[in-house]
Amino acid sequence: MTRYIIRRLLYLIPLFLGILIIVFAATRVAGDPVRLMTAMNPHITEEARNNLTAYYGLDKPLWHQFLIYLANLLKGDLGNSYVIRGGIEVTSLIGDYIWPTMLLQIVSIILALLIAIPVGVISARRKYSKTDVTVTTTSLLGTCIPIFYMGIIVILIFAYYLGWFPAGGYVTVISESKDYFLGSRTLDIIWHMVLPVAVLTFALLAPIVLLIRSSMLEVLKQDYVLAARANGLNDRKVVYKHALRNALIPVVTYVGIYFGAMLAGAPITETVFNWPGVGRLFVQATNRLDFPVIMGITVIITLMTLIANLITDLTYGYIDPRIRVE
Amino acid sequence: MNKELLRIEGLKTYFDTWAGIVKAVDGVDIEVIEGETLGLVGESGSGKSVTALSIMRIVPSPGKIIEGKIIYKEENLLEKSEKALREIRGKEIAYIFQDPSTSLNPVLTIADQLLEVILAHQEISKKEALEKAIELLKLVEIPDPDVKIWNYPHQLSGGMKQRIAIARAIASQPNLLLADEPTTNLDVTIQAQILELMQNLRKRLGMAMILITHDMGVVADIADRITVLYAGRVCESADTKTIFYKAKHPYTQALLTAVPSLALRTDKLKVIPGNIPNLIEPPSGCRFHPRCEYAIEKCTEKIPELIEIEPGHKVACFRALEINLESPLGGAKNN
Amino acid sequence: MEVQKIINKEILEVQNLVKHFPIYTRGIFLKKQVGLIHAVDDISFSIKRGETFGLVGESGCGKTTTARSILYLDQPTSGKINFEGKEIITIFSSKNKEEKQKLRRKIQYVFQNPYASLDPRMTVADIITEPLTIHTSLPKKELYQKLYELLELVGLEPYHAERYPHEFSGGQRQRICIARALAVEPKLLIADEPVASLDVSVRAQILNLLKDLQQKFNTTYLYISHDLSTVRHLCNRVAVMYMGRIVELAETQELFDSPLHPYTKALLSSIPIPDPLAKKSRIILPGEVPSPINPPIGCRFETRCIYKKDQNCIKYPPKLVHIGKGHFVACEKTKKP
Amino acid sequence: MQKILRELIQEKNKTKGASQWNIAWRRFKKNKTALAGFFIIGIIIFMAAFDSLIAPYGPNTIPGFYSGETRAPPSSKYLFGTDYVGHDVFSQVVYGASSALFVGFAAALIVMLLATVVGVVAGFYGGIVDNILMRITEIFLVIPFLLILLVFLKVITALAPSGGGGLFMVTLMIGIFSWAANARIIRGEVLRVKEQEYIEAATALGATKTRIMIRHILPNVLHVIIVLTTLMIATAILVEAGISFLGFGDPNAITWGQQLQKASEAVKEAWWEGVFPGLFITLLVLGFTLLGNGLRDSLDPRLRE
Repeated sequence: MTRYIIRRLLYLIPLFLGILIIVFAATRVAGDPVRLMTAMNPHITEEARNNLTAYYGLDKPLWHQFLIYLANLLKGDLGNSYVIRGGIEVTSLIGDYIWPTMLLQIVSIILALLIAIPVGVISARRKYSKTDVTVTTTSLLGTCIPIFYMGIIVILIFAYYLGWFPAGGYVTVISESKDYFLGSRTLDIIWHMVLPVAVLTFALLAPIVLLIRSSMLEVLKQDYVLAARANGLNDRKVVYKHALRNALIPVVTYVGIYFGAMLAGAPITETVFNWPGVGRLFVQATNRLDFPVIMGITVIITLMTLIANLITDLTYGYIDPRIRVE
Repeated sequence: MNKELLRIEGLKTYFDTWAGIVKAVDGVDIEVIEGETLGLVGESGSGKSVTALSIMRIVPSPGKIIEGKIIYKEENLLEKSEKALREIRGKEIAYIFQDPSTSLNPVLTIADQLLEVILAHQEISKKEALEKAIELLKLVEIPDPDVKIWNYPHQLSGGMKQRIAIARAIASQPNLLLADEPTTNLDVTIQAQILELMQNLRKRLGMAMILITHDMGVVADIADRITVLYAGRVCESADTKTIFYKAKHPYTQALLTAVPSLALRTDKLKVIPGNIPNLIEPPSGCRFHPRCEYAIEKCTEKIPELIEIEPGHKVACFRALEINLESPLGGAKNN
Repeated sequence: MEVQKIINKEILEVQNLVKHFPIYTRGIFLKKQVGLIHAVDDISFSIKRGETFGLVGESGCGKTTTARSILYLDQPTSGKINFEGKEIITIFSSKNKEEKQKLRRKIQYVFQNPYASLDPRMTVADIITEPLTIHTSLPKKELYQKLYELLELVGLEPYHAERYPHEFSGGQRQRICIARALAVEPKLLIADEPVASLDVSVRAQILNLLKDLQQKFNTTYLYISHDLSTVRHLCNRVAVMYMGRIVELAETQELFDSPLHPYTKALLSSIPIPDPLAKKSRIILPGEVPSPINPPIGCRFETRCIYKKDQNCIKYPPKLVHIGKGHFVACEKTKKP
Repeated sequence: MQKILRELIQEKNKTKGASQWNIAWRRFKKNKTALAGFFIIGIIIFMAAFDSLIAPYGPNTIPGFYSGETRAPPSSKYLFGTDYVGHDVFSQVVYGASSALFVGFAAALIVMLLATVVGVVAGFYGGIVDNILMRITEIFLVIPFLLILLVFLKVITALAPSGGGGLFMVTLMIGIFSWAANARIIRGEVLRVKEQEYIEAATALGATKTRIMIRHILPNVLHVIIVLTTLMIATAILVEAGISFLGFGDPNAITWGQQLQKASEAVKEAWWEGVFPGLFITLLVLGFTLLGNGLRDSLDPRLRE
């Protein structure tokens, strides 16, 4: 098992490098970033431009710049922002913004799994019943509605018309007229989380439910399920012990992929709910061509995706003994 | 007279598929006497597996038992509640599937799969159950049972897996064992081992067994009585000797002659023309008539009833008494 | 005399054929080889023109690998295979397309599973004429004429030509496979368990068909099976394989009447006889076939042999020895007649 | 059990010369949800084809602006209301249809071309070619796809401030960055087909590699490619909407995503501005998803029951 983990970890290194190269290339497609940033500034002198270029180390050859970036990355240094707060270190900037993102994403994936598994199983067991039709229709819709549209509708209903939850933000800004929800900062954050978490959870949930359902339908036809029933085991055991574990095998891989997609989709979700996470920061940074921040966030999100993939792999090995032994 | 253990009357099990209703079992009558081995013989699509699954009431969807009676120890299993039936499954009647590599759960250890069955039917502690499981593995002659019990199915050979499946089936000493082609996927030398093991266990535990197979050699070897199925209906039912030496149904006869024999070498095999019938629109009348060389007008119109022509020998053929079928083994040997 | 000589000439000669499959584990960076599966280990036999040669054994004994090696579907590890006097491994591994195609045409294969060996998206007409379109340049009209001849030959109807494989039963599909194999009039037909997946009542149809066709075209058959009764029905000579080696080879009658190798004996006795009154003297072999990754060094059968074994059995692999009347055995105990 | 059933049914198909495509079509006709998807797509294609006839106002006219009816609620004059500058929302939705369809079809075309070439080549040749292609595929699979897309689009727009490469550039970028998952599925399918006995049979008959690829492998993976294409169209439409929503789309094109973006600033005051374009995105995506699922059920020979 340790060997397996080490192999998976080593395997991720070239993957990570490959992604890094593409991202780096993306930020340099247009050539010198300084020129891009200052294109709108008619007052800047050629000399000032050159000074800036040298300051950011952009006068060196591209591969050299990349190696410097890589070396700094290994030291945990992601460089400094071009624009935000007078060139703040990207690491500390991300440090401020990553927690809201993680909070939202991790709570949502856990909730999605907790709900999706029983719902998918029930739907499969009562194939073509009213419950099943409702579940599959809702899930299908869930995979088709753009997440930001869902967000807008939810805000419209629950924040503006019903007024139950705040329309966006992470925590109430305290002023004379406003205080934290029920006076507690934690509760206030949770109160703000309800709508974004609900939307994200639903968006993650929908495809997973459909997957579990179809995988479960396949497994329920297998001989070992029939054999378990023939041995007089009760339905709960047959379904949750014999069938579910096998049904989860093909699902696990997809959960990793969906989670990665959701993470990458953070700019959209966080923009809708005005959530102060790295996603929204990314949109702002991109609009201002703040390349160090762009690179930094991409690196962090890639790393999180890779970790999610690793967890997926390990879970896979845990569920399926045939993989474990090799 | 021996005591009857199981009686099936007019069982019909249909599958509602996208192509139409498949009449997999369409009026089957079978009985099993305590402690005997009944050979249930038929080709693919004859309904033999579906019959066995119907006995346990575990016909997978879209299959449904439409009508009939399954009387086990004087109680109709089809009228019992699901809960009452769970007490019978695995405890009174056990099932061995054809392919142990699909009937054992790939993600659970052998111990897991044996323990849950033992604990489902017996009020004993986990530790006792584990001892019992190892005992069972010894009974089915698995070497190093206390090591093998912690293995996963994929770590064992086909023969070993089938032994585990047998151990699981006999865990609660059932009265009736349904063995669905238990050796079809095994090599002949392993088949010989497993068949001998099953016979020994059956005698030792005093179980009755329904052995489902398409291999006339296997039933000749271990069955006391044989019921022959064709296209969801019973053709003939009698004790083993009678089936082999005095078969009255043309299909039974054809099954015996169509197989090349080790004992006698013929230049040409006798052929049953045509193919296995379609069970969505089965042939009218006797289902075998399109392939039967003795078929007459009547056979195409009416379905022949299963009639007892002599004590213990039932045949479903209008011409059973007129036509004279000769056993490929020679008719004289038996009496 | 001259004619006799040609008829008796050996069409296929397999000499010291070895096929090992490497097994890999994935290392941290590269895969590395951790062992070999000894699928076929030094076997030799020859097939005479016009005969049916049976290769018998249980699953994993190497009989299919032998056939696949002859067809070069698997590249043999070592050994020689002569077909009509030419060494075919060299031809197949060379770049000579023309020679290769000639060989492909002369040796045809019928697979075990007629459900898997027909392309589901092709019509029967396309399937049966495929070898003709590959190997000949017949005009369409003649192609169709040939197609209908072939359909009739294997007992199918002309209207079957436009149908797809999924519309046929197992027996009919195997007929299609046979028609495809016979389309280019092969010299050698390798039939790998052609009836194993068929129902009993259909099996006889196919076996008879194979027999009729052989008489008609004088094709040589290599018949591979685990089912001794069909082998007995069809074959002139039989070789019994166990764990990648031939343990016994003889004329069919001879082999069935007086088997010498303890494995052959056990194999024969294991077959259930469809006669409740038959005398049963069953030899039940202990244990299971050992792993082909670490086969026994000496006689492969040593671990399950019921004869009293000695050091020779354990240390040295027995040679296949001729003991008269074309009967060969590889066993220390039965070497001397 | 399933095998037995399959054999029981197989005899039923004795209708004359029914190819697998025929059977698929017959099954598709019976699939109500797939037909519903087909119907939705049909309506939206119709909308796009006759947009200038259907829309009461021109694409660049702002009727509400002059009459002071900006952000006016739905009425008989403005079916879906008007937006912040006075565009008729209904007309805008109608004109948005062709953008959505263009992005969907063109992106799917690019994606499937790349994915099919990579998948088939990797699966068919195996070995080192497969290894290299699959490592590249993995990079594209794990890469935070939306982030990269945004950066590329921004940089390209910054290079040419007059509107960048337009809708086509957006489409191209979506295509370049979303082929990986499909390539992997196609490769898997090619590998599965390659293992089939009929491929071996063709080799034994003497068929060349090209023949095996064209006559045997491609026809047997075609159904997967068709299904994936349909589902990819849905995905591409969703992605374009997301990009436009974040303001990285083509500012000169009329797209539903951009309408939503403008609307999201004032959902509270004018719900109609966003609700209708969003509804149409959902409908179109739903249409292609239903069609894709329906095609999968009717084309996959393994899914018979």
